[in-house]
Order: sequence, then structure tokens, then C-alpha cells
Amino acid sequence: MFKVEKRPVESRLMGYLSPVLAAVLTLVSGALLFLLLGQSPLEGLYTFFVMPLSDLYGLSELGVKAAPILLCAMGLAVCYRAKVWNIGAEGQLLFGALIGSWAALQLLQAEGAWVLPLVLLAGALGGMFWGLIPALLRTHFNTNEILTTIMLNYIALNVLLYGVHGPLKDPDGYNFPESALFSESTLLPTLLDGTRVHIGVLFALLAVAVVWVLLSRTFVGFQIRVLGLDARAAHYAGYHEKHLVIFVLMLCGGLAGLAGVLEVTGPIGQLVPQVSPGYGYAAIIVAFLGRLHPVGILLASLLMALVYMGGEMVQIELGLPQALTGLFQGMLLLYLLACDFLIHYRIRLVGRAAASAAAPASEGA
Amino acid sequence: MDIDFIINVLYAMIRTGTPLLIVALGELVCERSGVLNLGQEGMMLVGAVCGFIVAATTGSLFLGVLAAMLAGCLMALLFGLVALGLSATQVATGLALTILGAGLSAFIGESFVGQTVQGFKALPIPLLSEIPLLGPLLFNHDVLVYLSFGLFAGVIWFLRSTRAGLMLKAIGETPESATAVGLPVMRVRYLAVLFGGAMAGLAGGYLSLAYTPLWAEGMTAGRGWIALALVVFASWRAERVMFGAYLFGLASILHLIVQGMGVSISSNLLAMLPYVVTILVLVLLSSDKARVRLYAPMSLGKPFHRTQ
Amino acid sequence: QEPLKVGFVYIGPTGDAGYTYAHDKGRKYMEEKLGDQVTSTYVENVAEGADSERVIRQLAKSGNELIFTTSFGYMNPTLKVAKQFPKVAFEHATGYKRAANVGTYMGRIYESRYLTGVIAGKMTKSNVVGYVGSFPIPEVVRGINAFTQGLRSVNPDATVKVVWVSSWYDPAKELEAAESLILQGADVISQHTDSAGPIQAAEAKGVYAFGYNSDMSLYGKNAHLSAAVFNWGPLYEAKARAVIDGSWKAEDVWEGLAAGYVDIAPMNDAVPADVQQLVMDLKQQIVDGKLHPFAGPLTNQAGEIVVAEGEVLADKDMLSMGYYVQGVEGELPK
Amino acid sequence: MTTAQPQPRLSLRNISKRFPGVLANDRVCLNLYPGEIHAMLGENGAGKSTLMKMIYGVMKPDEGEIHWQGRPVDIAEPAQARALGIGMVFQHFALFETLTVTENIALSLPAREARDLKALGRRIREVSERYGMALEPDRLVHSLSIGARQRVEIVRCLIQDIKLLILDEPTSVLTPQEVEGLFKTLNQLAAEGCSILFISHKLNEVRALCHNATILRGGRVTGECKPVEESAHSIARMMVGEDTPLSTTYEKREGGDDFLVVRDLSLKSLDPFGTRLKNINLRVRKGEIVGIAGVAGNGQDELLAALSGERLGEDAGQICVPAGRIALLPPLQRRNQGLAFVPEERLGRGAVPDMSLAENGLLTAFGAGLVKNGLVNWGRTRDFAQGIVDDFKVKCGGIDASAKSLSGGNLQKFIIGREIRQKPSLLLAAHPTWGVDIGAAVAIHKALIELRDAGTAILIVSEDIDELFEISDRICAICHGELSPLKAVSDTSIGEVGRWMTGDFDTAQGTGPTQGESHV
Ligand SMILES: Nc1ncnc2c1ncn2[C@@H]1O[C@H](COP(=O)(O)OP(=O)(O)OP(=O)(O)O)[C@@H](O)[C@H]1O
Ligand SMILES: Nc1ncnc2c1ncn2[C@@H]1O[C@H](COP(=O)(O)OP(=O)(O)OP(=O)(O)O)[C@@H](O)[C@H]1O
Ligand SMILES: [Mg+2]
Ligand SMILES: [Mg+2]
Repeated sequence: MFKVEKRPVESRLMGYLSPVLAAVLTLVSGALLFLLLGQSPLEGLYTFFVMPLSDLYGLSELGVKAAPILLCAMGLAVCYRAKVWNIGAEGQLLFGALIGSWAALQLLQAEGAWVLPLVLLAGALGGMFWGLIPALLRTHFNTNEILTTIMLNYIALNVLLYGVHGPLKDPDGYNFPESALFSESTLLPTLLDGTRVHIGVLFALLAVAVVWVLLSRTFVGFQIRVLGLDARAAHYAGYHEKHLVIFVLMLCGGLAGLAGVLEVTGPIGQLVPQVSPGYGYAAIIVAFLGRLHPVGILLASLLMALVYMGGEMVQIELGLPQALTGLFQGMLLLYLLACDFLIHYRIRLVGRAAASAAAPASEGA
Repeated sequence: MDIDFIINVLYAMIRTGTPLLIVALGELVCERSGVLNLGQEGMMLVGAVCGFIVAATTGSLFLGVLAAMLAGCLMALLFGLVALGLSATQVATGLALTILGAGLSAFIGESFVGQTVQGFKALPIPLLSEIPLLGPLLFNHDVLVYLSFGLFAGVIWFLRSTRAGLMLKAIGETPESATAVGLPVMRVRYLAVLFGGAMAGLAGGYLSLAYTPLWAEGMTAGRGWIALALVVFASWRAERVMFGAYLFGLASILHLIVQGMGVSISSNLLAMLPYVVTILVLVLLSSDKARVRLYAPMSLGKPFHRTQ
Repeated sequence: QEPLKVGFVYIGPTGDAGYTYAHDKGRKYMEEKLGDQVTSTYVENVAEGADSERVIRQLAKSGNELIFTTSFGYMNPTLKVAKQFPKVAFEHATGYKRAANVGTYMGRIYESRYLTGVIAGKMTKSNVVGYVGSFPIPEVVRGINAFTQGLRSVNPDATVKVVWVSSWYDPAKELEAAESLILQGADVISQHTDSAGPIQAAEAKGVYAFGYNSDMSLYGKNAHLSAAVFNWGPLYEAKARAVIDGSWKAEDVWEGLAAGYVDIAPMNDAVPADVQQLVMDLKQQIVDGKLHPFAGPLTNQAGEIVVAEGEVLADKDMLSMGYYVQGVEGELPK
Repeated sequence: MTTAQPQPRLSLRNISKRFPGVLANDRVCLNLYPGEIHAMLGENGAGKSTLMKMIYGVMKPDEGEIHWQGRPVDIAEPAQARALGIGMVFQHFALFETLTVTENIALSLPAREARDLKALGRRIREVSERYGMALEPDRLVHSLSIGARQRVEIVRCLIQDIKLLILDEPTSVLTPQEVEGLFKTLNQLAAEGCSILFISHKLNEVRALCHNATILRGGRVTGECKPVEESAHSIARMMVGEDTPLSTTYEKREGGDDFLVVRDLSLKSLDPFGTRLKNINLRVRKGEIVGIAGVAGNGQDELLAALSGERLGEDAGQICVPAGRIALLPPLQRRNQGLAFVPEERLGRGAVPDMSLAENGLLTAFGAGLVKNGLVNWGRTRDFAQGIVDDFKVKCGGIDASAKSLSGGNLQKFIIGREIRQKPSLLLAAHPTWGVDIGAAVAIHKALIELRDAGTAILIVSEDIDELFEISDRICAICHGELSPLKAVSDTSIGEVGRWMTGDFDTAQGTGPTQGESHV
């Protein structure tokens, strides 16, 4: 007979083991799935998880893909630590991309080292502004931020579409919805020749460090955590809830906006209608998968990026449909979440003696 | 603008709002029990595809609807096992469910793309549909719309007047107290999650069997998210869910009609209209803090595990 | 001889029953025609942002010698990758930038739309025709204008109402847009979006409609009059053959009814025989180059002559078409 | 054990219950007879609540048997316990705040009895009137004071036919009058044959009420006695062992200059069911303890919120400290002026349940040099928390233990220690020893007295009138948002303060210290 009981303290060991267990489960299920589709399971898994990273270019692409997710997830983690349920990283990213692009297009002729920082700053400010809206709506009108941030995602997308179909459209682009290509001085320098990995990846890593310090070392970070764990205690201690809410949403907005402007000045190089294939939403999962901890999120974002790339790879190499990627992702995520159970609970084999003594109590739930 | 035109717009509003209403009702019940399931979009898609497949192969719309609800339930059960049984983070589990649902539905629906079924047809209710104005507006719909009216009334009645509804609210508020007075927290939460799943499946089925009788990948196009927002918008009160769903429906039709009338605002800007309206109305509704606090389920989204 | 590897990059899922579906049908046609001379792979749902470049590059890297990128947003990524893989032939749909190893291709779908416009002009009773648009880009505006030209050529009193849904693909929303047009008096609906939603709306309300991308008559036996369809198969087959026999070069293919890359779907029986005959005649004229949908005198909404009598609209002006012709109601959103 | 009754109503045999890391009950045996009022005594964490929860079916024993009227029973859930005739009033209220009183009670009744909520409402009114516990059935629980919530819990049990009533620390929030009323009820119930299990840390009550007592220590039964035959002191000794001091009488002080001066403070409550403060005048001197007695829900929360700054008073009135007017300052700035505050709810307000003690130290003590340039000095923060744990003998698993892992008494010591170690000029403390065992209560009282002697002005709000008389220098009462006269403790009596608590005072007299003292 098995008995599930809460651990007196969270298991550190399981904290490390649970992702491993989840990975094993995913691999096993993945192998079964490939088998079901008439593919060799080993080859399938290899193609999905190893092949995308088999060369330097693949590794660099992992960085390119993970960077925007990571930036958004860092911001979201800070929000979620404060129990500010920001679903709006996507919108903040898009708005950042829009404003950054606008700046870049204003500066098409400009030269000099100051141009790029200015563009990036514009993007970050754009994202901050988009984060400020739900913050003010919450602090002044008591509106629920989940709702407003979801709505603002749709609004940001439409503003961006408006921009790219309208005022920011390339005048020489035959009326197609794309901006002009950005000038050389507004494009991100790459880190490695022949790859697309750009200095934005460094920004993302910097964000990890900054958020880590913020949450673990600074008093503001402490206040954020208190607010999240126990808002009444935060009031009692005299922390300004409103200021904190505005801070976390603007911080997240800034990071997401930065992610957006890094996309348009980096791998894309112009403003297009589809700046983000849902990075802001993926970041929500990544933030939780990483247990809202900067290092965990870093790893989770890499995993997420790898899963996307693996999905492309099995389509190309094995001709499997894209739906498989979704299945795979969903499965992997659910396994990861499920295995975290073992961090907080343990399963004990209950001996016969104990079982009979506890007999009057029928096992419930 | 004549009265018939207005009735017609309102009629379209009801049909547009119906899938939103159905999902939102399900999610509302689920959230009132303290469980936040963000997997609506995934459950809807799986419901839509299963409903369509069954209807297309058996030729029975009724079986299709049943299959849609069952499929939604199964997805919800998966959510329940992970989020309730294994106490995983509800937000992340729900999102994972959405991803899974999108993949799964595309996977199983592949060979049904490009097919169609004879969808639900409007079924005027004798006598009632003859009432001037109200008749054509309310009593000339397909069965699923009537069903949504019934569900709406049913959920209100359930939450207001039944003991089970009271239990549900209590459990959503303080599961610890509920355990102490002996309410079956886990059972109720599972049931609420399953109900949410069934409703999401039904809403998916409404899309693939009644509204636009076809299957195409990702055909819910974000309606699950809107429904989630509607629950918050309604501050967890069933009465307001209908208002919200129809308001949103109206806003999304109006922006089309306004264009047809020759108003030339960027269509992208017009497309924002429903979202902007939703925010504005929400601002108006939520200024009264005390009331909002009364209805938001306090334990929403928090994991709970009974100690034995 | 190793079979030629051909890669396709799709914007949507192959299951969208619309745009991507049509391309994938073309791919399958090509495979069928060329047998073991080709193998093909595709990647679906590729976002037009940063992801597309990686996917295109990956296709090139894994040995595809001919790569079709099927959406406008892939234009710059295609060019970037093409630079790194000079030996690979790239074909980009709907774009306007080319390179030594990047060709472009597009179907003159507006020719089909002209013909459907003619049918609409004969079939409308209310003289109000609705048009569900996705985004006001030149491609779509051109289609609306060609449709209107056809419409007014047989029915000068008819006008076109346009509703934009800001989406390529959302069955429910497209249906709502069609319904809102019907509500405002339209009795024929045309669409430049990918799903069958508008057809279904028309069927339910008892009015007529035209499909897009492929024959959509399945979704509305009574409503579906015809459709403006793409026929990518022959093009894909020709391009693959050219690569195989070494004759491929980067060029701009913009062909229509004449090459068979676009067509109209079989007409509904509700269309009277004489009209059917008229349409077939007009089609033949277009094929023969005797009729051009944008032949002068072409007047814009303001009544100004854009193309003088005896001339036809140049391809480059068609590419950037940013105005409505006379007969379209409302203003083109900027 | 008496042998007069042949068959105990309830008999526990070797009940054991283990939580991860703790043996909460260790082979506990107990017999309870019809009509018996039986006390369970023990320090915080001794295992009393756990034992009661097992009887009521909330938890299951790991080992041992429960016999009900001679037969072994397996009580798997509360509904089953209620079906047997067992009712329980929880220490931590098991109430639903957003539901009405009636709905709350309906949820613990079998479905058939709770069908008609209107009828149930009438029954609630009847029962509550019969036992003198005023309750409005239609009020939402979140709008009720703690005292009223306690009454809901009790009425919830009484409304059913009941054979065994379990009360887990029911009196800690009641006024003396209410306690008296409750005891009458309990005696009446016992006379009717109902058995009662009664948990309390107030030994005088136990002596006045209970026929028998069982003492738990570390989960084990360490003694049984007849409370009337023992003194409070001797019972306490059985509970806490030899080395803990039990009680002392403290010297009363006059105090120095006024520190806190409140003039004409009127404040509307934000809570729709809250109490409006009317024309409050109050002075607290340096080096004295002022006690405010009163039944819960008479404006204590509002007064404390106004003083601490959690509720800013834009309305009329002044709150001043020597440094100036603070009525409009937010809490943070008031802290900078030397104010410290011990709230009523220790977990969830005074401390963050899921944070460690070290972090909970930082919660309010950030001003004590723990934060520099916006960065937290964790070394100092840990030292600070360790200092509290050492000085106040907080029983815990080290400063990394989470706040929720501490028993209420120990957590309260920690919170008071945290506020005291910031050397405040003014300490506001709400219910400082609610539900705390004797040992801890004595430690807390001592700490407060030491702080007073160091010159701090202290204002204590409590519903425990004995406690107030023990430690306050001057005392007044609050009723319906109005403050009674303020008198030196030596010049008044429990009777008089009890009357003030019911509103029996002349407000026109004002409550400035001079008038207050001249008022006889
Ligand atoms: N749910 C639980 N999980 C783990 N440990 C628990 C739980 N409940 C109680 N304990 C532990 O069991 C022991 C007994 O707790 P119990 O609540 O019975 O004490 P008590 O005598 O009622 O104390 P108090 O006077 O503070 O109410 C304590 O050491 C406590 O830490
Ligand atoms: N879910 C839980 N997990 C772990 N420990 C718990 C849990 N619930 C209660 N406890 C422990 O039970 C002990 C006593 O519980 P209880 O809630 O009866 O005490 P309390 O009311 O906080 O103390 P006091 O009697 O001083 O007010 C505490 O040590 C607490 O840590
Ligand atoms: Mg206890
Ligand atoms: Mg206690």
C-alpha cells in the first residue's frame, strides 16, 4: 500500500531530480509516439532533441530563439512573485517592437554609436508604457490585471498592424505591410560571424543576473516577495502596494519591450506584422517551469527554445506534421509539472503492521 | 436605421456571444471552486475536432455534441489529475493544456480538413417566435443557443439556490475551512473542472457544428482567452457573464457593420474596439472594491492538498 | 540519379483548408507528376518573424535544392538565406525582390476575380455586393478592384461594400463579416480570406457567394456560385523540372488564367447558361490577351481617370495598387 | 476515574498521530461521560487540537481506537461525527467569509435540515437568543467581528442535537459577560446530558467550569485532575513543568510626558459593516501602558488602523507625537517616527507564513540598519532574527524555519520581540496574548513591562480584561466607536470597566488624562 504525505521540508534532491524524471518520461512517451507514427524512436528523439544543436549554428539559433522568451519570462517572474498576474508580456513585447521600429525608422539616416542604444531605449520605454497601463488601471480603478493585460495584448497587436499597414509601411515597398529595412547603425551587432546570435542574448543573460539580485538582495525585491506571499503583511509593514505594482509591471514591460525591439533590430531587421510567434505566452510557461527562479527560468527558456527547434527539425528531416510539436510540448510540460509533486510530497510504502493499525481509516481521496 | 435591422444585429450578437457564454459559464463554475484552468482554448479545440469527427462519421449532430463535451471532459480530467491530484501550478498546467490541445486537435483532425457536415439549423419555437421583436430575436435560434440559455439559467440557479452551489462557493473561498466542516473539497473541484471541460468542449462543438460547420486547425482563434477574460470581467457572477459575452459579441459585430456603412477607420483600429470596450466597461464595474472582493474566489489558483 | 529534394515553407497549417492547403495540393501534384524524380518536405505554421530564416536555412542545409517560400513575409529571410546558399534555387511567392538564385512567382488571381465579378453582376438583385477582406494590402485591393471591374462591366449600377476582418483566417469572424454585409443588403458575397465562413453565412441566409483558394462548393451547395482558385501544381512541377534539367533561372513568374495557375471553380447550376457562356468567353479573351481587367478607361473612386482609354494598367502599378476603383463604396483605410 | 457511570460516551484508546517530524499524539487515552465537562490542557503544540480533530473526523488517527457509547467507530469525516452527535468549535475558525451566517451554518448541517434557508435563519435566531449570543443570520461573515464569528461557530454546533461538544479555545475572544453566558449555556447543556470537551489556556475558567481535566505534554497524557481541587498554579505546573515562571504582579507606573496625543478623531470605516470612530481623545505617556478594553468589533480595528496609518485619516481629528502631526503620514513614515505595531492576526499580517523567521524579522525592522543603499544585509538580518529567538526564547527550528511552522504563541513572541528590538517610542499592540499558553504569555508580558520601564509609550488593545488589569497602568474601554474615561488601574475595578465595555459611560467628560482622572 502506498501512502502520500507532505514532506516536512521541500526536497532539494527532488528539485533537481524531478526535471530529470520528467525528461525521461517525455523521452519514453516520445519514443512511443514515434513508434506509433512508424518512425524509429531513437532517430526521432535524436532528430528532435540533439540534431538542432549538433553544430555551432544550431547552438547560436538556440540563443536567438531563447533570448526573447527569457527576457519576457524574467519580467513575468518578478510580476508573479508579487502575485501580479501579468499575462501581457506579448503585448508589451509588440508595443516595444513597434516603438523601437518607429525610432529606428526615424533614424534611418543617422550614424553613430548612439543610434542603437537610443532605439533600444525607445523599445524598452514602449514596453514600459504598455506595462504601465494595466498597472495604473489596477492601482487607480481596481481593475483586474489578468483581464486588462490579455485585452492589451490584442490591442497592441492591432496597433502594430496599424503601424505596419499604415504610417510605418515602407514607402518603396509597393504598399506591402513591411517597414523599410533598418539601417546598419540600428541593427544589432552579432557575436559570431555567420550566425544570427546577437548582443541581445547578452542582454537576456544580464536580465537574469539583475532579476536574481533584485529578488534575493534588494529591499525592493523583498517587498515584492512579501506583497506576493501575503498582501496583508505588506500593508501592515507599510509597503506601498501601488508603487510595487507599478514597478513590477513596468519592469516586465521594459524587459518585454526590450525583447521586442531586439527582435526587430536583430534577426528580423525591419518591422513586420508578425514580430512574435507568441513569445510572451511561451514565457508564462517558462516562468512557471523555472519555478519563478532566475536560474530555473534560464534553463526552462533554453528547453522551450529547443522544443520549438526540434519541432521544425522533425518536420524537415522526418516529414512529421507540426501538430506533433504541440503534442510533444504539451506532454513535456505536463510531465514537468506533474513531477514537481515529488518536491513537496513523498510516497511511502506503508508496511503491513502500520496498515492494519490504521485500518479504521479508509484511504480517502 | 429600422427596427428590423437592429433586431438582426442583436440576433447576430447572440449567436456570436454564444460560444463565449458557454465556455465562460464553465470556467466560472470551475473558478468558483477555486481552480483556475487556463486551458480553455485547448479544450475547445479538442471539443471542436472530436465533435466534428463524430458528427461527420456518424452523421448525427447529437452524437457530435456529446463527443465534443466528452472530449472537453477528458482534457479537463487531465488537467485535474495534474493540477489537483498532483498539486501542480494551475496557471502553467492550464497553459500546457492549451498547447497540448492545439497539437492534439490538429493531429487527429488532419484527415477531416475540407469536409463539412450539415450543421445545426435555426429552430423557431412555435408561438414564441411569433412574438413581435422578441420572437425573432430570442426564439429563432439553433438548439445549442437555446441550450446556452438553459445553461445560463441553470448555473445561476445552481450557484444561488442549491446546496451544492453553496458548497462550491465555500470550497472556492476557503478549502481549509471546507475540509474542517467536512465538505468534499477534491471531489467538488474535480467535478467543477470536468464541468468546465464539458462546457469548453460544447463551445468548441458549437463552432464546428453550428456556427461554421467545418473543421480547420486553430479555428477557435483565441475565443478561449476571451472567455477567460469574461469571467474576470463578470467578477465571477453568472448574470454578468451573459452581459459580457453579448457585449463582446456586439462590439465585434458592430465594428464590421460600421465598416460596411462606409466608415473608413483603419480596420486594425476598429478591430481593437471589442477589447477597448471590455476594458472600459471593466473599469466602470470594478471601482467598487468591496463588491469585487466579495465575489473573487479567494483560493483561486492556489494548490490545496488535504492532510490526512 | 538522386531525386531532387524540394522544400516548402508554409505560413499556415496544411489543414487550414485555404491558402496553405492550396499550396500543399500543388506540392502533392508536383510529387505525383514527377514520381521518383523528386521528394519533398514542408514546414508548416512558420512565423514570418525571426523563425522563418532559420527554417529556410535548415531546409537549405539539409540538402533541398529547390525551396518554395510561400508567403510575402518570407521575402527578406529568403534573400538572406539565398546569399549563403548560392547553389540552391529559391522561389518566393508574392514578393517583388529577386536575386541570382531567388525567383518570385505569383498567380494573377485578379483575373479570376474579374470573372467572378461578372457572375456577381448578373446574379445580384439588390445591386449591393459584399466583399470580405483580410488586410488592405495591394494584393487584396487589386482583387477587389478587378472584381468590381467585372461586376460593373455587366451591371453598372452595382456597388461593392467591403468589410475588413484583420485576419487571414478566422472562420467565425469571416462568417460574421459576411453576415454583417448581408444585413446591409448584400446578396452576393465575395471574400479574400481563407476559410469557408463567408460561404456558410451565405448558404444560411440564402444569398450567393464566391469562394477563394480552392473550390468551396462543399460548404454551400446553393450559395457557392464559383471561386477564384489557385492551381499551384503546374507551376511547382515546371519549376522542379527546370531545376532537374538545369534550365532553372531566377525570374519573375506572374501568370494567370493563360498559364493555368489560377482559374475559376465550376459554376453553380443557378448561374444561367448564357451567363456561364459569357464568362467562359471572357475567360478565353483574357487567356488570349484580348481582355484585361484593368484596361482603360479606369476611373478611381474620385472619378479621375487612372488609366487612359486604350492602355492597360502596368504590372508595377498593379503591384502597389492603393486606391479603389469606381463602384467600391467607402474609403480605403490608410 | 469515577465508576458511577458504567459506560463512557466517548473513549479514546491509545490514539497516536504522527506528522512528518512530530509525534503530535502519543498513545492518548481518555474517557468522557455523559454530562461531563472535561478540560484538555497543555502548552501550545501539546497536541490538543490534533486530538480533537481526530474525534471530529477531520484527521484520522495513525493508531488507536475511538469508542462511541461503547462501540468502536471509524469517524472518517465530520459529517459522520455530526451524525453521531458530535459538534466542534474550531480554534481557527472554519468559516466562509463571503457567505452569510445562515449559509455557513447550513453547510455543516445534513442536506435535509438545511434545505430551507429562511427557516434555518429563524432557528439560528432562536438558538442564539436562547443562549444569549446575538447573531444576525443574514450578515456576511466577513463583516463580523472576531467575537461574533466565534458565536457563529458555537451556534453552528448548538443548532443540532448534540451529545458531545468540542470547544477549542472558545473563550479567548469573549468578554467576561459573554464568557459567563457561555458557561451558563455549557452548564445547561451538561445538565441535559451533553458531554463537553473544553480547551482553554485560561485556568481560572477551567477551574470554574470543568469537572475533570486531562493534561497533555508533548503529545502524551501527563496528568489528570479535578480542576476545582487544584489551584490555577498547580495545574499550570503540571502543564509547563517546574522551570517556567508562571505569573508575577507588576508594579504600576505613572509615566512621563505625553507621547501620543489623539484629539477629536472621527473616522468612517471603509468596511461597510465596520464601526465608525466618534470623537476619540486619548493620550499615552512615555513609560506607561494604556489598556483599551472592549468587545470585539467596537472600533478597535479602526482605531488601530488609524493609529498605525494603514487607514489614513483624511477626516477630522489629529494624531500627534512630539515630532508633529502624523495623521496623514503613511505607515512607513510613522515607523520612522518611532511607532511600532503588533497586529491581532499574527499569521498573515504580523508575519508572512511562507517566509523564514529571518525574513519575517526584516519585514518591519528594515529601518534598524538591515538595509543599506536598497540592498539587504542578510548577515545582519539573520543576526537580528537570531537575537529575537534567543532573547525571547522562541521555540522554533532555527531562523530558517518558516513562520507558519511555529505555534501561535511562539510566533507571537517573535513578532513582539521584533517590534521591541526596534526600540520603539510607541508600541501599539492588539491582543498580544490571544490563544497563547501561560508560559509564553508570561514571557510576553514581561517583555512589555521591560519596554515600558525603558520609557516606551505602550497602547494595548485586548479583549482579555484580566490581562489588561495585570499589565496596564491606565485603562479605558471602547464601545460603539467611543472611548470611555481613562483611569489609573488602581482607581477602577473590573466591574466598572466591564460596564464601560457595554457603553455605560458619559462621553461628555472627554478622556484627556486630567479629566479622566478626576472622573470618579
Ligand atoms: N497539519 C499538520 N501538519 C503537520 N504538523 C502538525 C499539523 N497539525 C499539527 N501539527 C503538529 O502537531 C503538534 C500538535 O499540534 P496541535 O495543534 O494539536 O497543538 P495544540 O495542543 O492544539 O496547540 P495550541 O495550544 O497551540 O492550540 C504540533 O507540534 C504541530 O507542529
Ligand atoms: N498544515 C500544517 N503544516 C505544518 N504544520 C502545521 C500545519 N497546520 C498547523 N501546523 C502546526 O500546528 C501547530 C499548532 O497548530 P495550531 O494551529 O493549533 O497552533 P496555533 O493556533 O498557531 O497556536 P496557538 O495555540 O498558540 O494559537 C503549529 O506548530 C503549526 O506549525
Ligand atoms: Mg490548538
Ligand atoms: Mg492555539
